[in-house]
Amino acid sequence: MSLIDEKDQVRTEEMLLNLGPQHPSTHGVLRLLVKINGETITDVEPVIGYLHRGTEKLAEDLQYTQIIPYTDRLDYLAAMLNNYALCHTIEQAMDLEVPERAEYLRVIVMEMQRVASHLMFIGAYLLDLGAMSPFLYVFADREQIVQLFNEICGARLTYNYMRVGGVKWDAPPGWLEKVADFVQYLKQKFHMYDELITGNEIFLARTRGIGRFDTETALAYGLSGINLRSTGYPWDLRRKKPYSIYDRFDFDIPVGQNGDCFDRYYLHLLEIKESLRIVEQALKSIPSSGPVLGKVPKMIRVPAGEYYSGIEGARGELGFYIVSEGKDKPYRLKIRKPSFINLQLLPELLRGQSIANVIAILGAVDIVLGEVDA
Amino acid sequence: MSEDREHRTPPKGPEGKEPSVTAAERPKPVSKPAAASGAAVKPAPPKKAPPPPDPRVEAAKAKAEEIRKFIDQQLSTEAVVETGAAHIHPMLLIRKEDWVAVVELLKRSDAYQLNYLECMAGTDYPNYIEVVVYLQSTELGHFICLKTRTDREQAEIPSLCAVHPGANWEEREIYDLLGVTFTGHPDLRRIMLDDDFKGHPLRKDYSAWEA
Amino acid sequence: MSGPLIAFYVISLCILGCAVLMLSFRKVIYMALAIGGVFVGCAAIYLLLGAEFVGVAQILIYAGAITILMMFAIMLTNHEATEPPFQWNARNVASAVGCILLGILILLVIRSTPWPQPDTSVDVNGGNSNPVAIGMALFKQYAIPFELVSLLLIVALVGAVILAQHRKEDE
Amino acid sequence: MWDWRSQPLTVPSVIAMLIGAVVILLLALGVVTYTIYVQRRILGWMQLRIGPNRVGPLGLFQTIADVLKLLIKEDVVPAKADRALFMLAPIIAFVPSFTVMAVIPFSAHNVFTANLGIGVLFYLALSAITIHGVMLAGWASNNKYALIGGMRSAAQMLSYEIPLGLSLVGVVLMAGSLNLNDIVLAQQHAGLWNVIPQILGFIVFLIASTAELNRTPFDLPEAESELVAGYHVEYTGFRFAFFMLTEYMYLFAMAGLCATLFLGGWSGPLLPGWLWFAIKVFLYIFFQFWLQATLPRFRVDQLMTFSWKVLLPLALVNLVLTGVVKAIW
Repeated sequence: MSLIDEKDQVRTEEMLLNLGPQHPSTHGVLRLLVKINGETITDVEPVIGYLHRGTEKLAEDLQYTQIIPYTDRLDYLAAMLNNYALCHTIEQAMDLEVPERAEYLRVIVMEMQRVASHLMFIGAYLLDLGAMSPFLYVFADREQIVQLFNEICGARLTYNYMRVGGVKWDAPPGWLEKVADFVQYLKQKFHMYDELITGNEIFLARTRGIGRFDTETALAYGLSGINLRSTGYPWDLRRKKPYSIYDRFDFDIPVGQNGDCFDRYYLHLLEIKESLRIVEQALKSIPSSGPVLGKVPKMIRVPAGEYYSGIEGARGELGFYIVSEGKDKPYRLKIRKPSFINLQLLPELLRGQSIANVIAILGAVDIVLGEVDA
Repeated sequence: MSEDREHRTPPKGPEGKEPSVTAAERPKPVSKPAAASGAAVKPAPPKKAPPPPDPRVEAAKAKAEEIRKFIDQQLSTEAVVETGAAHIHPMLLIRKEDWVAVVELLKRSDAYQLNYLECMAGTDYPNYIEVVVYLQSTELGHFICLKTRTDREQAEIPSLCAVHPGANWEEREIYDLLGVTFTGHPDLRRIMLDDDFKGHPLRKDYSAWEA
Repeated sequence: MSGPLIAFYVISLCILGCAVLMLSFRKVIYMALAIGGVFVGCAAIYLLLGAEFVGVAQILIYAGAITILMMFAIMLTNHEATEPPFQWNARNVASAVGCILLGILILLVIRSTPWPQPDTSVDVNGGNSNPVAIGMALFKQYAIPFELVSLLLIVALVGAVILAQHRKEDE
Repeated sequence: MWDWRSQPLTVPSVIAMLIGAVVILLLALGVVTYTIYVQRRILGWMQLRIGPNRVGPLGLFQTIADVLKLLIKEDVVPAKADRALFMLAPIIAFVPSFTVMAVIPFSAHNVFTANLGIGVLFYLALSAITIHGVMLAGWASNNKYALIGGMRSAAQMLSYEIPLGLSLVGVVLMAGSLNLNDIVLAQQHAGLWNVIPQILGFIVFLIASTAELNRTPFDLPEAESELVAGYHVEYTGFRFAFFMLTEYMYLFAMAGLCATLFLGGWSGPLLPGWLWFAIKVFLYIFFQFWLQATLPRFRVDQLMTFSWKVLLPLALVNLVLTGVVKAIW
């Protein structure tokens, strides 16, 4: 028998916490309407669109080459990959041949971009979890990649480097050697990250078993990239639907075991390793000279029809769907935005969690708002 | 909106007829001449002599036919309106009423297991709005394109949320930007634009000045 | 006039002021703060009397823990609620009269009690420092009552835990 | 021993007390100013960057410039805030942090130190009052982040006060006194700093004091990635400076306490007492900055579990061990 009246339960006020759009750890302008009861989340509603620029609408009024700079602004941490995804779709549609050297240069910059993006994730994630130093360490390393990109295309963030049928510039003299040096440097640095972060008890306590989901959920929600692979499902488009020259390289697809935040963090680290492997191989076998831009018509006209092709972006499958009427501008351009689709699972992940886990889970989903809102 | 857009005449394909709305009923914006479809099947460039057909396209068409037979067997014979190829991938145009049933059938069927919604897009054509999904079988490797069409004025398509939860936000985005109502969607609200935004920007007759 | 006397009056005024404020505030959080002031003031009085240990314990437990607990309770509940404005009714009049009578009674008792004169020549702590003296008293002279009180507190604590557990299961 | 209670309240004695207080205040302010500077330089060094180096030689005047900036900034009180409490909270938080300085023995001659018989308890008791200020600041701001930050702070500081207090009891048992001067003298007499016999207590103290100071990895109350800035999110200008000052004042005081209780206070060979004290204080403060540069942050429930399930039993074990050893010896 209880001495306390059954009806007389502890009633705490349900509180509506508005996380964002200006909040340090929402990685941009994401707004989360979080309903909390005490410290437990009862419901979450992501509100997006603050950065919506109507890229898809704008593209309808632009010639194909003019769209490339717009893709820079999607996932601004991985602009090279965005560039490539668009060019790749157009090349597929037009059945264009890309010169060898251009393909190699593309793979090198894309994998370097993936490294830069993953480094950024690691830094930002650790900053979310309260560790400040890794953020500055990764910035120092990322800076070197950015500098290398600056040398090859003259921009630090919005590269606009890829062209339909190749790349804009050949590598300047000595650039490839610099990349090789950087790969060696980062390989050594890699151990530092591993030891500084992966073995940290507090970090493990905050990420192990947090924000778990299984492969089935991930596939049902259309997740891709590391979010899907963290559940142990080796779905990597570089292997599953090889594009460019990825079939020539030897690399592994690291997968997670538990589908938790720790796996997602660790996969980023492992993928950096694999990307460096690819870059190393590409540096070895790149033709020493040759054209970097294939024979393409002056005015790019995609034959009428509809085309979709996706590549393995830094955050998942990045795809472009183009409907063409055979003109120099697309009739409709749709972007398959990995961050946008990955973010859908967030309310499911957060429900029932403690408010303190919000940041750990949101950070590990790894979104870039420029892409989510497009 | 550029003048160029207003007066473009897309190539007319044999499949350009809108399935549920006759030509007389369809809306005609004053500045928009009658324009036909977005040419779902890749037609050969009209200027030159037709090059030899791409074997990949032929294979895709054959596979689409095969899938159609499968669907006809399992569901009604009218579910698939037409088949073809979207670039090099099999394409099936599904009747709106059977949209969810077909997607679900293909997801559950052992032969195809199209369990992964890879891309979902809506396109505004002059006579109709088309919603297209690219489905992937992560186990078997099939990759096909399914489409359905709806009237522009009363754009309404059954929601795929129950089959593919990942379609949720994509459908909201299409609703937001193209004005297609997805019946049975759990939470159909605008996602990118303000709740009180007027119009649907991705429609070809949208004008920022009129709104 | 010596320092302690001035301090005594100032502190007493503070305590009384805080107490009156506590009664007159309409917001619960202000009341909690005022009662915290009363606790700190009492601690100051203890310090003034040379009872350092008791004074600090007073701050640690009453001003520190108990007031904070009250604040927690206030913050976790609906803090917008305020008391209805004061009105004279029969009950209030009766309690006022009762309070005044009680005050007079206490005053009379205090006045009629022969208080021992403070004798500065005798060290009440027996030459030990303040906490040592308290320790001596607690663990030697009053060891058994002290243990009994501890036992009582433990029983209360365990009882509270059991009550809370019961409810959790019922839910 | 000078005891103010037995002194007549004359003008010179009052002035002497005031001067003493002001000198300590200035000393503490100076230490705080350069603690912040040192923190930024050390963090800069550890994080592969430079840190402040623009204002004055080596950036030595950076903190002063920052404080001046804070002083002339607009003082914003949110419209929906509880005005009176909002203004009162920084004062409630700051005053105890300065008051605890009274019992820290800075040097052998304990120039400005109140030779209080219950010094250890005095520190613990007064630092508890700061929690009021923090909590009220969070509540009065009428901001949800601030409220959660304030409540978290209060819960955290209350929870860690218990292991902190218990870890000190071992030292008190060793010295047989709560007086900080006596504790230093006892260590000097034994020829052994308490950190060796009380190593368990020292570890508990180190962790609990880090939590008590709201520093990494226990900086939950102001977790900028979750709560933006915690309880002081709505504070600007001078009021914000008060909170900053409180934080670093406690860092200094806690370092002083650590040095006194476990590292032999001002005692040490060759060098003058105050220098020894300064070195030990700096070691503690450096340790805190080192942690800040290295560790991520605990989650709030892990923090609580850690206090009650790990630190408290450890502190109790230490207490029992000390008692047993003391009884046998």
